[in-house]
Amino acid sequence: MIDKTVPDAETAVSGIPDGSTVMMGGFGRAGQPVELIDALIAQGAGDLTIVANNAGNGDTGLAALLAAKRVRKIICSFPRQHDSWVFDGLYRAGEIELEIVPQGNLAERIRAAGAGIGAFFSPTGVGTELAEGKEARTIEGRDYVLEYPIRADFALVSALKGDRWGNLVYRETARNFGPIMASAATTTIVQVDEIVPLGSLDPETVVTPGIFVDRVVAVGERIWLDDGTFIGGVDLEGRPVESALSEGSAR
Amino acid sequence: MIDKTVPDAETAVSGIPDGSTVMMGGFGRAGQPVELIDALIAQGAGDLTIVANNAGNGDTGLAALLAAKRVRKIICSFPRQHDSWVFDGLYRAGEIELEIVPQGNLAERIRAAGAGIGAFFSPTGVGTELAEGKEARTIEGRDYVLEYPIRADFALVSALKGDRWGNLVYRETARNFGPIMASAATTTIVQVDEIVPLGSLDPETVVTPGIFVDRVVAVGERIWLDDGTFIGGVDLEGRPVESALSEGSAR
Amino acid sequence: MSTRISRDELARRIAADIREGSYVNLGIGAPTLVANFLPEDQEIILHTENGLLGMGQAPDADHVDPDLINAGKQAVTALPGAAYFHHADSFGMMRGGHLDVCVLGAFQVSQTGDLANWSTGAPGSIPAVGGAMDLAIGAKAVYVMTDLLTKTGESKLVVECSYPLTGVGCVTRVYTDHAVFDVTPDGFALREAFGDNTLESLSELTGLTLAAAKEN
Amino acid sequence: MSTRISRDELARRIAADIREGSYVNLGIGAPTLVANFLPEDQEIILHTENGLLGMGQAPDADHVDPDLINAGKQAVTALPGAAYFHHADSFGMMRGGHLDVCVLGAFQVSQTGDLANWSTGAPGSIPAVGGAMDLAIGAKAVYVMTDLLTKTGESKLVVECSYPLTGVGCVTRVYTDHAVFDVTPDGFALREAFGDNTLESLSELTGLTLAAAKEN
Repeated sequence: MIDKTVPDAETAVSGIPDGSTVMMGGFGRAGQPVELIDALIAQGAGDLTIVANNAGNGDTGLAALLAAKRVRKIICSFPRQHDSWVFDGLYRAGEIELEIVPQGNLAERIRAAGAGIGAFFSPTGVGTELAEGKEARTIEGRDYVLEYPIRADFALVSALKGDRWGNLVYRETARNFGPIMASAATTTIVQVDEIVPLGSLDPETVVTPGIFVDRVVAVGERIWLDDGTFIGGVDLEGRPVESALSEGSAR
Repeated sequence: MIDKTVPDAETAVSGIPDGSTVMMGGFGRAGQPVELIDALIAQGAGDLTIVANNAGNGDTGLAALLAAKRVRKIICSFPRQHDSWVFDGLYRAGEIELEIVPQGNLAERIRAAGAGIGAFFSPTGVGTELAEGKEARTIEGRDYVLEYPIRADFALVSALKGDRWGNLVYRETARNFGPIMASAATTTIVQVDEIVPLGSLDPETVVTPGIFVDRVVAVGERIWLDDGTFIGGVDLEGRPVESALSEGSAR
Repeated sequence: MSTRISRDELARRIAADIREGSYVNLGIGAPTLVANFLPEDQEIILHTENGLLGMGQAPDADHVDPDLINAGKQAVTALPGAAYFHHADSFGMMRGGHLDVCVLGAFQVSQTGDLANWSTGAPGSIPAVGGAMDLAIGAKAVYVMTDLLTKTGESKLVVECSYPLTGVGCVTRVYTDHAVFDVTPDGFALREAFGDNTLESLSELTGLTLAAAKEN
Repeated sequence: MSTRISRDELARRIAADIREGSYVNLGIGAPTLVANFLPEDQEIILHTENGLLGMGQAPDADHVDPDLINAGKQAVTALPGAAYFHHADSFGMMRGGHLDVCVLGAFQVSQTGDLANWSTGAPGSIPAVGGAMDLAIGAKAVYVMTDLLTKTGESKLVVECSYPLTGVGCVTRVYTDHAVFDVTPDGFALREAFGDNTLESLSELTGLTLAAAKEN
C-alpha cells in the first residue's frame, strides 16, 4: 500500500539538511505552509536558500524562519510589503542575499523545472536591468530573454485536502504556487487541512496528482472553515476578528 | 452581458476562411470535436492546415474532412492507426503534406503558443531525424533541441460542459489537447454536451477558463451518458453495441 | 493654474474606455479604483495574477476570506463564472496576450512607450518587482494611470525614462489628472485634455512636443 | 536450440522488477501485458500519456467508455485515487523525470543504450512517432521488452542502430525472451540468462561482447 501520509509536521520536515534549497508556496499569507515552516524552524536546518513569491509577512511563517537566521538567500519576486519588517531589517543589515525574479518568470521557471524544459525564451523583463547579462533573441519580431529552470531540494506546500497517494486539491487563490512547486522539487512535503480516503477526491478535479508529492500531513481545518463550509470570523491574517481587534498582533 | 454561446454548429464554425490553420482536439476519437468538424465540412473551407494528434479515424470527423479534400497539410504525432485508411490513402497518393512532431513536443509547443513563450529547449527528439536541422544545446549536462510555438487561427475543441462565459470542464481522457489548444488559437470554438447556467461550474474545477474561449455550442449529451451518469452500451467508437454488432460500421 | 481631475474622476474616465466583455487586470494601488466605476449593467471580467478570473468586489468584514485575495493582498470575492488556476497558468494568460487591458501606475512613461514603475533605483531601497514586468508586456492594451507631474512638479511623461524600466515600448495610453495621451510612433498624442488644459499648456508642463491624437 | 520464454513469462519477469509505489508507463503493444502480472496486493500506479494517472484494467463490454482510453486507444478504467490532466501536463510528467519506469518495445537497442522503436525507415512507410521519443528520454528507468532476435534471426541488440533513433543513450535495461541485459558504460551486461542460455551462447547469437552484470 502506498501511504505518503505522515503523523505530524515534525516528521514531515525531517531530513532537510543545512544548505538545502527549499521552495515555499504562498502568495503573501494565502497558501503559505505555516505549520511546516514552524516545524522546519524547530527542526533546525540552516544556511537555506528559499524560493518563494514574497519574503515573509509579520512575525510568523517564513518571517519567523528568517528571524531565526536560517536563510542565506531568498529568490522571490516581491519581498517588500507593508508587513515584511523581518526581511527588511535583515536585508538592510546585509544579513540576507536577495535575488529578484519577475513573478511570471519565477512561475514559468519553476514550471519548466517540473516539466523537463532546459530553458525558454521569455518576453518578460526584456530591456530591463533584471535581464542584464541574459541571452536575448528576437523571434518573429518579438524580443525575448533566455530563462533557466529553478529547481529545489524540497518544496513545502499548503493544500486543502490530500489522500494517501498525495493527490491534492487547493482552496481559492491559496492554490497559487503550490502545483508548480510540487513538480519542481526532489522532495515535496504538503500540509493539508484534512487527509481524505483514497477515491474521495474526484479524479476530474485533482489539481496536483500524487506523482509530485512525497509526504502529506494533516494540520487541522483552517479556522475560517467549519467542516468545509466558510464561516468567516477572521481578518486577512487568519486571526479571529475579536482578538485581532483587542490584541493587535498574535497568531 | 457576455454570451459566447451560439445556436448551432453551423454558426459556430462560420467565418473560417480557406487557408486557415485549425487545431482539433482529440486523442483518437476521444475528445474529437466531431459535430464541429461535420459543420466545417458543410461550411466548405479548404486548403486547411490541421494541427491534431492523429490524422483521423474511420470515415467520420477529421477523416471525413480529409476525404473531402479540404486539408493541404497535417501536423500531428501519430497519423498511422489501424483505422486511418483515409489519411493513408491520401498520403500514399501524395495528396496531403505531413509534418510529424513527437507528441510531447506537439503538446508543449501548443502550450508555449498560449503562454507567450518564444521558444524552448526540449529534451525530446535529441539525436533523432526529427531533430535534424534544429538548434541544439547542452544545458547542465543534458542535451536539448530548440522548439518553437505552434499557433492556430482556429481551435475546435470538444468539452463536457460550458457556460456562457466559455468556462469548460472535460470528461476523463477526452480532455487531452483541449485546454492547451483553446489557449493557442486566435479563435477557439467549443462543442459541449450541455451549456449550463453561469455559476453552476465550481470555480475550483474549471479546467479551461472562459478567457480562452470565443464560441460555445451545445450538441447534446454523448449517448453513453444519461443526465451525467455513465450508462455505457457503446463500443469504443461510440456506436450502440447492438448496431455495431449488426451493421459493421456506421456512426 | 491648470485643471486637475481627482483620482476617482480619473478612474471613472478609464472605466469608460473599457468595453463589455473585456478581460482586465487592474494593477496594485490607484488602478484598483477603476473597478468602482465599471458599469454595473455590463460584464467585464477582472483577472488577478494570483490565480483568479472573475474577481468581485471587497467582501464585508464578516466575509473576509484569507484564501481569497487580490494581487495587492486585499480581501476580494469571486463572481459566479469565476475560475481559479495556478501561477504558471495565470501568468501564461498574461504573457500569452489574452488580457485585453491592464491598468498600471507609473513613475515615468517615455514617448516611445517605455514604462518605469517598479523601482526608483534609489540607493538602499529594497527592490520588488512582483508581476509588473509581466503585466507591462502581456496585455493587448496597457493603460497607465498616473498624475502628470510628480509632487515636485516634474513631468512623468518624458523623452527617456531615468528610472529603471519595467517594460520597453509597452504603453498604449496614459491617463493623467490633466489629460489623456496616446503613445504613437511619433511620440505622445493628446487624446483628451481635461478642463482648461490645452495642447500648448500641456506641452509647457511636460516640456515635450505633443501632437493631437487621430480619431480611432 | 536456445531457451526462449513466452511473452507472458517475459511480462511477468518485468513485473517482478517493478517496486510497489512506482509510477509506470507501459508502452503500446507487448509492454501492456506487464500490467497483467503486477502483484494485486501492491499498489503500482500506471500512467497513460493521454492524461491519466491511476489507470486500471480493461472494462467488461458493458462498461466500455469511449472517453476513457489508454495510449493504445483501448478501453481502460480509472482506479480510486486516479487523476486526469491535459496533454502538456501529462508530457511534463514524463519529460520532467517523474515516472519511475517505462517499458517500451524495440526494433533495435545499441550497446550505448540508443533505442530505435518508431520507424523502420522503409521507403513508403508512413511515419508515426506518438509519445515514443518523450517516453524514451523521460522515465528514470527505461526498460525495453523485446525478442532478442528478429524473425529472420538478426540480433536486436546491436553495436549501432541502423533504424532511425527514438532516443540516444536512454535505455536502462533490455528484457528479451532469452535473457535480461543491463546497459552499462561498457556495453551490454548479462543480468539474467533464461534456461540454458549462457554468456557464451548469447554472445554468439548477438555477435556482441557481453559482460556479466554487477549486482545492484
